[in-house]
Amino acid sequence: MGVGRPPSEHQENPNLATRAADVACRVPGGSVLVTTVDYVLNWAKSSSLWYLTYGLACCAIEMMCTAASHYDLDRFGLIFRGTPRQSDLMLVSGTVTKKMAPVLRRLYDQMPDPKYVIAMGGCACAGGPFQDSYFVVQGVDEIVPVDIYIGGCPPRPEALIDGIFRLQEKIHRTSIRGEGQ
Amino acid sequence: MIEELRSRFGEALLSAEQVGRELRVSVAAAALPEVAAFAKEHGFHYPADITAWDAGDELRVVYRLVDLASGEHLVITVPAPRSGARLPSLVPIFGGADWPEREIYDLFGVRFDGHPDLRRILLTDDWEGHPLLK
Amino acid sequence: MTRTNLFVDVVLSALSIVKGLMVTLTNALRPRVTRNHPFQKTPIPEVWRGRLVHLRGEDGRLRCTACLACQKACPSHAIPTIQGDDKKGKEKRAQVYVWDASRCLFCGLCVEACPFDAIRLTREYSIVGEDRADLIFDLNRLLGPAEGETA
Amino acid sequence: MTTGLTPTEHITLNMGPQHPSTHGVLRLELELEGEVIVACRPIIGYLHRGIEKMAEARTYPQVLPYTDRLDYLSSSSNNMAYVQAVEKLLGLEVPERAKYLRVISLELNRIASHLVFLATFANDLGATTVFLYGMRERELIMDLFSMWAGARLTQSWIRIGGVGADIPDGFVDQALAFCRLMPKRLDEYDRILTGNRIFRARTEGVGILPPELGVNYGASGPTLRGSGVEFDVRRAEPYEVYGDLDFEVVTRPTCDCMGRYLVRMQEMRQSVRILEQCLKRLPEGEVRAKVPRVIRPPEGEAYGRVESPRGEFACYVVSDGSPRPARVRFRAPSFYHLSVLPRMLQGWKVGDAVAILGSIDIVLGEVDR
Repeated sequence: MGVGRPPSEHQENPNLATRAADVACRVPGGSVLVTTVDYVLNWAKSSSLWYLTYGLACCAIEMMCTAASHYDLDRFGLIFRGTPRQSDLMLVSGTVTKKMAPVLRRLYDQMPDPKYVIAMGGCACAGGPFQDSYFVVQGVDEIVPVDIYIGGCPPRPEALIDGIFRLQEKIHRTSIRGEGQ
Repeated sequence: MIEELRSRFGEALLSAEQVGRELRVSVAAAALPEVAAFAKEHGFHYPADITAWDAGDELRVVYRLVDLASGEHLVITVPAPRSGARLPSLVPIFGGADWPEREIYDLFGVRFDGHPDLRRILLTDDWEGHPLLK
Repeated sequence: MTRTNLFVDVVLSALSIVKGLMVTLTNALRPRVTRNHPFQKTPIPEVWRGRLVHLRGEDGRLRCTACLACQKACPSHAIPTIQGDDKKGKEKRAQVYVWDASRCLFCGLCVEACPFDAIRLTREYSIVGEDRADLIFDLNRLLGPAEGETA
Repeated sequence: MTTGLTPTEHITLNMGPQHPSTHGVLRLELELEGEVIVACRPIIGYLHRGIEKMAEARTYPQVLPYTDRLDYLSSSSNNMAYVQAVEKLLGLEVPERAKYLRVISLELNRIASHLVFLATFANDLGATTVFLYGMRERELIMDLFSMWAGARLTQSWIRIGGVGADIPDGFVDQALAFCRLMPKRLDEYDRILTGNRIFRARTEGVGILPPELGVNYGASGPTLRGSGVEFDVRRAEPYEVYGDLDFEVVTRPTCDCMGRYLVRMQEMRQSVRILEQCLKRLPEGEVRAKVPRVIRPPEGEAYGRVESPRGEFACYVVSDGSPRPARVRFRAPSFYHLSVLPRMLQGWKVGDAVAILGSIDIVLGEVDR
């Protein structure tokens, strides 16, 4: 079973900020500065996750419910976008088929960095109940890197919100010095 | 209606039986357009379902026509070989046959002569094989 | 369109918008419906089909005897592995049991098939992980409370 | 350039497969002359999961949870069509109480589905408020399903031989309270949306589907009834207890988007009426007939038809006498509606495409299967 996950792509190449942070950490007191910058950046990133509604199947309806008045995702600064170019988060909700896979990859590539992916529901996580189907991709992580997996068929809106909270926690763990610092 | 169909199509009518509200007939492929046109003249205007299934030794293409006024069903079964089957298309008679015929082509590989646009519909264009064949 | 018609049209459109806004206003005055999850827990009904748990009998041992009935009933192979111990003479108990939440349809056919009432789908709806492996549950993560204990 | 009006080149506009107003993963290739649609090619299959093939590898009860994932807005109808076909093969008689419970489940799902239609249709046409209202009322139905079936969307609660379990205490009261509330809320929608002149200008006379064309293309449900054809499977071939219930088959003669919209709005009122009757008449008794552990229907074929919120949803099951079906075929109403869509779009502008597509209320899960 393909449990391994490709690394988050936006942190692969050390850019100017990463190098500057490395240098800053070497001077006394510099790590405090880096931590503060990290905190501010992570706070900004996690508090306004505009999501691309990648609604594909049943889970898309639950995603709509979550955005509607009973669960109201706007409370957490999550606003849905119809275009990848304004989104930070791709909420893949539903079954990804072999016909859809290239489209999904293309939209992911169009999203600006930093970008995150939540796989909502069994189908997006691992192909779900369609494991012996000839046309279903066995998990969206075969196409794009996934940050959070939410199981359920479909998950309750509460579970989706829990997943989003987990993603925010994950964002708070990142640093401009690179992942895992 | 069975007698009428018998006298009209004779040999081409392979079998016919009445099951409840369903009149199940089996016809040879060549006679299909005439049978369908005949059915349409007799009130079966609504193509409820067009599908196929793999019976192991042959394919059966099933046309279900419904008379909306009386609620009667006419189920026309057409046997076809499992590979390289060719059937006449019903699109000129029933517009609703368009997509189901494409689907049968896609999933079973049956070609429909006279279909305006016989392409794969569900699977990708470069897909090989026909998945619903056993 | 003549000028009078246009005028009438504009006025009528404006009126219909005002009428709509009245509806919006009455709705704004109603009590709010938003469930304040996660700060306030939404009540989940008892019958909710969420995460699978294994029940234990009065002696604290698993009820599951690895009879494979649930595995055979599962439509989506969400229960890929079940193994019991091979003790002869005594009753057999499950040693290895894997439930894959990412494959599960949450249909409850496994619970219906179980002859020993050993498994249950619970109210726990939130199955979240940072890795695909987090959604695959082994027996340790499937243990429910023993009989008599509270959930 | 002498006339000032040069014939413009046709441009091809690609809409979807990931587009907020295609209601799923439909792709439309629109050929435009200026802003007018000359031709339209719907491209489907982006959600083709091969459920029909997978059904052949599963036993009869195991197919059932997969049927929920077809038309996921009203999973009960899918369950019902499949179960009806299998029960016809088995010659199984279902307890009276189960029949009533099935109808309750079907009608609750119909209202929920029409509310999603209302929400998304209004949202596509610019009325976001109605989206929130529609989803709000739908949540009440979801609560009813959670307390009865333990799932919100994919209930799998109509089972072979009856229903999954009896309704819990308090369900009837809560459902009746919903029945009292719903007509009031429907009046509100009428005030905010149906009477709105902008909404009317965008829907009246738009997207004409002549009745003969609709029948010839196999259209059904509210799409066909919006063209004045009185065809409803609940009336034409009553299943369960629909024959004993008092309800109207709503039709509109206008053939346009408005007609189809009004049919759905009226149908919600009729569904409330059916629900009230069922809840009041609900007989006591068993909810599930005795079904053998291994379901092995005799050789033969059966066709189960139900009126889903989108139209005639049917299931064709062929049995070869083994515990696994030889063929399971789902007849999806949206599939036929999409095939007639190019005819309805011709000559309308791009902006109208959204309205026309919204008015036929497709669900791609059942189109692609």
